[in-house]
Amino acid sequence: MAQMTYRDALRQALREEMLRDERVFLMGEDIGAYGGSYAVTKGLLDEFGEKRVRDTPISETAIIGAGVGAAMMGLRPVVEIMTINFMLVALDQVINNAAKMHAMFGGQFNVPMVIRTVGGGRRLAATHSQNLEPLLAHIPGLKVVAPATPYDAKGLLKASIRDEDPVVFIEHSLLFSTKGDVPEDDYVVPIGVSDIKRRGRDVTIVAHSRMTVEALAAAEKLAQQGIEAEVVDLRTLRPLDMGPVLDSVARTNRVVIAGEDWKSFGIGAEVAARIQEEAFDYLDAPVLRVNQAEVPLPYAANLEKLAIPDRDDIVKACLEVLHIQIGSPAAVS
Amino acid sequence: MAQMTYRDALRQALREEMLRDERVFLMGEDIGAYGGSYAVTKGLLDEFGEKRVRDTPISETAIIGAGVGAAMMGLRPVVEIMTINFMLVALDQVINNAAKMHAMFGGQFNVPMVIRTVGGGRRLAATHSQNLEPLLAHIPGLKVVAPATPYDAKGLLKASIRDEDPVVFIEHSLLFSTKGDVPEDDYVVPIGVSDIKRRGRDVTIVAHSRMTVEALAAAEKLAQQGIEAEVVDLRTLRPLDMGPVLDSVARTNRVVIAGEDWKSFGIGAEVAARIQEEAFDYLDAPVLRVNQAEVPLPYAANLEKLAIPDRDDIVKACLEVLHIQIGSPAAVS
Amino acid sequence: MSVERQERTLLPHQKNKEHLLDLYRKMFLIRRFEERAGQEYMRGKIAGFLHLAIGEEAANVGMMVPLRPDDDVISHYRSHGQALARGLEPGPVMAELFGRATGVSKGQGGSMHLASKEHHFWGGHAIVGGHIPVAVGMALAHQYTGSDRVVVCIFGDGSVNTGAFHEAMNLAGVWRLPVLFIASNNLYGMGTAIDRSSAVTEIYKRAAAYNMPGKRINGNDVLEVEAEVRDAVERIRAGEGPRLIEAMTYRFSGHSLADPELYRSKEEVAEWRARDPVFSFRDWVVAQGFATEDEVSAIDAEVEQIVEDAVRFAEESPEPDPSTLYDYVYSNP
Amino acid sequence: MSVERQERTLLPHQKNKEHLLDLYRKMFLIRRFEERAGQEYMRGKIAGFLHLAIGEEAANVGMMVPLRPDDDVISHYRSHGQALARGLEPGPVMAELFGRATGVSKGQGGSMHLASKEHHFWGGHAIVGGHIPVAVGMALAHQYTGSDRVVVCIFGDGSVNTGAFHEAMNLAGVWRLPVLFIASNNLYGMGTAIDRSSAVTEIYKRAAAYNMPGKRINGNDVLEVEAEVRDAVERIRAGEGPRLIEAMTYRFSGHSLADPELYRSKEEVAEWRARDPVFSFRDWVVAQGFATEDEVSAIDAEVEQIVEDAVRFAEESPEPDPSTLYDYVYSNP
Ligand SMILES: Cc1ncc(C[n+]2csc(CCOP(=O)(O)OP(=O)(O)O)c2C)c(N)n1
Ligand SMILES: Cc1ncc(C[n+]2csc(CCOP(=O)(O)OP(=O)(O)O)c2C)c(N)n1
Ligand SMILES: [Mg+2]
Ligand SMILES: [Mg+2]
Repeated sequence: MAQMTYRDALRQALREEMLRDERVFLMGEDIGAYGGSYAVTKGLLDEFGEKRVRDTPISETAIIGAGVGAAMMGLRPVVEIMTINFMLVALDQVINNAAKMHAMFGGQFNVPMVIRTVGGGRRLAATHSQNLEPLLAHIPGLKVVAPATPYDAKGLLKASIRDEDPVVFIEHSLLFSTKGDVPEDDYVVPIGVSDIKRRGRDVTIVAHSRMTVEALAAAEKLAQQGIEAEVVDLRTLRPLDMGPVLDSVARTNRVVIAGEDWKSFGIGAEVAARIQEEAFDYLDAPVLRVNQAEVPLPYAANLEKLAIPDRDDIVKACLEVLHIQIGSPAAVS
Repeated sequence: MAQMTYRDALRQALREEMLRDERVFLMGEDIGAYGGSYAVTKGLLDEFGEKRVRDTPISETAIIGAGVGAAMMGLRPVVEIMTINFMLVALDQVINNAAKMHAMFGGQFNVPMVIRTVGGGRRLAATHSQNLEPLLAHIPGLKVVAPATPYDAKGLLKASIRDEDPVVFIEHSLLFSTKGDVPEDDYVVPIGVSDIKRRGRDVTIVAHSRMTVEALAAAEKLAQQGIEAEVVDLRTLRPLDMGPVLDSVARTNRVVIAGEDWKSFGIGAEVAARIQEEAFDYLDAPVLRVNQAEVPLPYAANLEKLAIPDRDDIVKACLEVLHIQIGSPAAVS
Repeated sequence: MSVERQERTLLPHQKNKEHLLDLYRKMFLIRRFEERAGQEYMRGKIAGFLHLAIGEEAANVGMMVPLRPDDDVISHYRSHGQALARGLEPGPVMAELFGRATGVSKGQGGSMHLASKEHHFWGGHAIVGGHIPVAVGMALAHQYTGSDRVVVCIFGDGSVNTGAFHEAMNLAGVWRLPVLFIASNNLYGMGTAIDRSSAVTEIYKRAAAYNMPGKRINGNDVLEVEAEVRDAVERIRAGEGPRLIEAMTYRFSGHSLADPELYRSKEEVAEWRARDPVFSFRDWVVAQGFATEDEVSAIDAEVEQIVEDAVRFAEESPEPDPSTLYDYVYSNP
Repeated sequence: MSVERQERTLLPHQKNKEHLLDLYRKMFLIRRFEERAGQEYMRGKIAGFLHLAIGEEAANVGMMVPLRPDDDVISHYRSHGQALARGLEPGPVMAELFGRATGVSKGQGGSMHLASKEHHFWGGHAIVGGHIPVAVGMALAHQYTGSDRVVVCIFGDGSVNTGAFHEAMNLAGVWRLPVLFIASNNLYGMGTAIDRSSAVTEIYKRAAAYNMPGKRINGNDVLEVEAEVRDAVERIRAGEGPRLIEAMTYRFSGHSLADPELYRSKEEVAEWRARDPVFSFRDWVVAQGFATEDEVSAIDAEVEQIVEDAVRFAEESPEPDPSTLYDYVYSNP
């Protein structure tokens, strides 16, 4: 299997789907002549031409709306919104059009469209650093995907492009250059299936997107103390697959949920609520959450670092659910 | 004390604040010549004139943005967005401007503005019937208020207008004609304080906005079976005041959360997550949630009724957390 | 502002009796249908908002008759007339208003969300301006696939101040897409007269900002509308790019049946009613000798029966089966 | 597209040596400041996006000098030059770029979010188009309070296709607000040339859609910009309503320091650089005998020192205190 970056895996998914299906086309700001602001679409304009790789004006509402209309006519638009922050100017098109078009007219037509976007900026200050997936995950009619690894990125993007419903596909700016094994052949990772990324018996860490990477790093650190953490990567936020989470909780009885979004009304709130609803008797401690500080993210390096959760914060929370004093020798059987 | 409708209480709050402070003005679609789509602003154009009661074009982005700018200059705009569904076209102004203006420039200026809007339509189908408060409650920098009674509506609106920060003030279309006691004199209900609306020892029902009314009705029904439910009205969703909720849970040990929003990633998720975090040892049963069915709301009367939660659904959930078989005689000490 | 019927040369087929009677039949069908819908609303059979277009029949019929069956129409929520003129059956349209399973949108959408894929009628949309970008995407699909289908996108005068209008018009202009924009200018958006909401009240002039031709026409003259729309659609089909038509008209009815109509005088309405586009056309057809009074009276009777049948069909149709509540959320769940 | 320096009559004070040297000093300060900022970015002292406006100094200085201290400026993220021309101190501006506590925005905002309430400079805003409605609200406040302050709102050519631009322009037009809109047309929005994003490439023509005068000027001639902006601001102050100026200019630097610049040729950049607005003005001042080469050289040296001092100030300033992380979320929490 080839080692490949998350960025290249995404590009490969786009390219393969464009080769497979003439109806697939790309549309977004600076995806063509500029080469893509995160270089995901680099080279695709040269290969596929202006008809299928379309630079647009700075008009997110028109871009997403046009994607909806083209999808209704049977095309398979893959629309890029440069970062998730800019989706706020066009959330009406996502929530009131893309998500409702199928149901509101009694199932007569559908919107097989993908909205690719990027969360998690750094050193860009408050408006450019958000992780707004909770706003999208709340909406019936949408599917919301947030892969953490190159393998999942490629497989989930292909699944999203082939899906008959609107999918918001959330990438992460800090993952683009991370590497992992990616098969050269055609495969899909199904939407709506959480994935156990690491086995462990002592505590369950639930995460998505970049925090999965931090969770795995936290698990390594915990292993040095003899604590075996299980890491569940949600991968899809809507529909939320709680199966692997609940299985894991039944075995570990202790849970930490990590997210780069804000804690209040964030992704972890739903996961925690469901765990206590469905695995109440298995819990030996409250489910804890590790999230970004609830502030508009500051630009200053030290404040930003303080605000964003990392592996150490996850380790700390794990020790807390395990009732282990930080610094004291690990005592988990 | 006068009996007054929620609508009249809101109007009285607007009127009193306009009389008190020249900087307060209203701006929104059809609030003037038309009389307000829910008649809240009726008569205010005649009393205060076009300068202070401003009809606008259908331009939610410009309306909210203009409110932000006017507030930065020291005015106290009260902006009306006809229903919360239409805020989606302008969420950028709410989240990227109103909520961030103070922090992002190091506290140099602030945005003392109120965005009044209305949730919970009926027989208006999917795009016109949403309860999107979870999208707003997630955002640091915003305050989010959702009163259930005429008393709270007046007191909280006055507090919101006097607040130095941007407040999203969410009314409910089905509450406008409900009545309650409202003092004639000047009073405020502080933002960020939950309120116990009914005392009870057996089970805690947490609710906000119209579901508080349903929760109180459910409590009456439960009382007929000898079950005393305590009803906590959150009133403010951000900042969330968990104090009264946790107090109540410590006494009842059982909780149901009711919301008209969708369950997944809704308001109740956060409340449930916090309860298990902070009152884990007090819980005798999982916290249950009662919410709208996770569908774009259909127009048809029977489907809509099926989808929207009511007092009976709350009663059912209460019996469930009390482990009482429906139909069996109540058995709570 | 006033719109006068102008003397104009008739197209050859506009002297054809069958054609003229067809236009009259369609206009009168819409008139009676809407009057009856208003009555059923008062009887509580129809709920939510009901936006009638009584007074706008000439515009609505004139813009539909020149289209090919495979051209695509998308409109705003005031679209009963366009739907009927496009050929949707009165029974299923009325059933939709009633929220019945036999409705064109299976009772999911109601009055504001009529659609029929079979008739290439892509909805009735209720977020002002929100469907205009969708229309652009539909046109993009036709350009992409090399089809010569034309998209007709209808909206009100109030919609032109939304960001969605602007972004969509510009995108259509840059990409030279096959779409005809029709602004139905009935002088008011809800209670706001156009000169209170638009810096430039001649909507057709805005076309210049998007490098497309714009033209104002008398929307109350069905023959003029037909001729102008035919010409525009032919030019667009021939590859001349997008265009904007502003059809001047007037709604006799309130904005919706909840409108207290405080914003305009009874005299103004009476003046427009005196030049009723349906009956003045009827009179003209008879006066010009294209048909006898008996012939048009026969049509009237026929239409009355069709509308009564539609009401009966709606009334006798079942509500959607409760088991279908979740059927349309996703097209593949 | 090309912009030629045109022969024009000078305003009386534009023959004043002190004034001309002041203009030059400001332009050269900006040039050196930005060059040094670029170096510090490469050294890793500045992070995130750094958008330089090298090449746009004439426009930025020319539009600031005619303003009264209490007029209000609001701009987009490419605003170092405007901030310096407006009188913000180079040290605190550089410190903001470094993310230090002494920065104009206390290190919360970074390069894209410079503001100084004291200088009536209301930010640097990074959501394209998002600040334009805010400017309208600021102007509304001035009209409301009867103040004769004028708001100047600056944005790029790419911003004119956003919905926010359109809604804001229309609102300013309907309400005749005291705001001068200045489009800095540097021919590209990121990598997208204006003719690929705008159906009409003459931005000033769009003013007609909002019932306000629009004018294209040579943004690379500081004297022309000064004269035109002075005239416009005087007319607005006199109550003539809003206006739009399109200042033609060019950025020599990439969109940000991350830009691979694939979308334009080296020759095109070289051609513009040959007509450098700073040095051609310097040459002109000397050639016309307004100052000697020694005099301008002295300014150069002085500016070099100011910039070095600014860098040292930034470098030596502390990061924000970690305890301030939550200090700016709310103005009254
Ligand atoms: C984005 C948005 N804002 C506000 C509304 C509420 N609203 C519904 S119809 C309407 C007036 C629209 O007027 P116009 O476009 O002229 O159409 P008409 O009703 O006259 O046919 C308004 C403000 C809405 N549906 N969507
Ligand atoms: C709503 C939104 N969409 C996209 C972006 C990303 N973006 C930042 S700058 C820019 C180009 C803006 O070009 P222009 O307005 O011409 O200003 P310039 O950079 O040339 O000064 C884009 C697309 C953004 N910040 N906001
Ligand atoms: Mg109208
Ligand atoms: Mg530009």
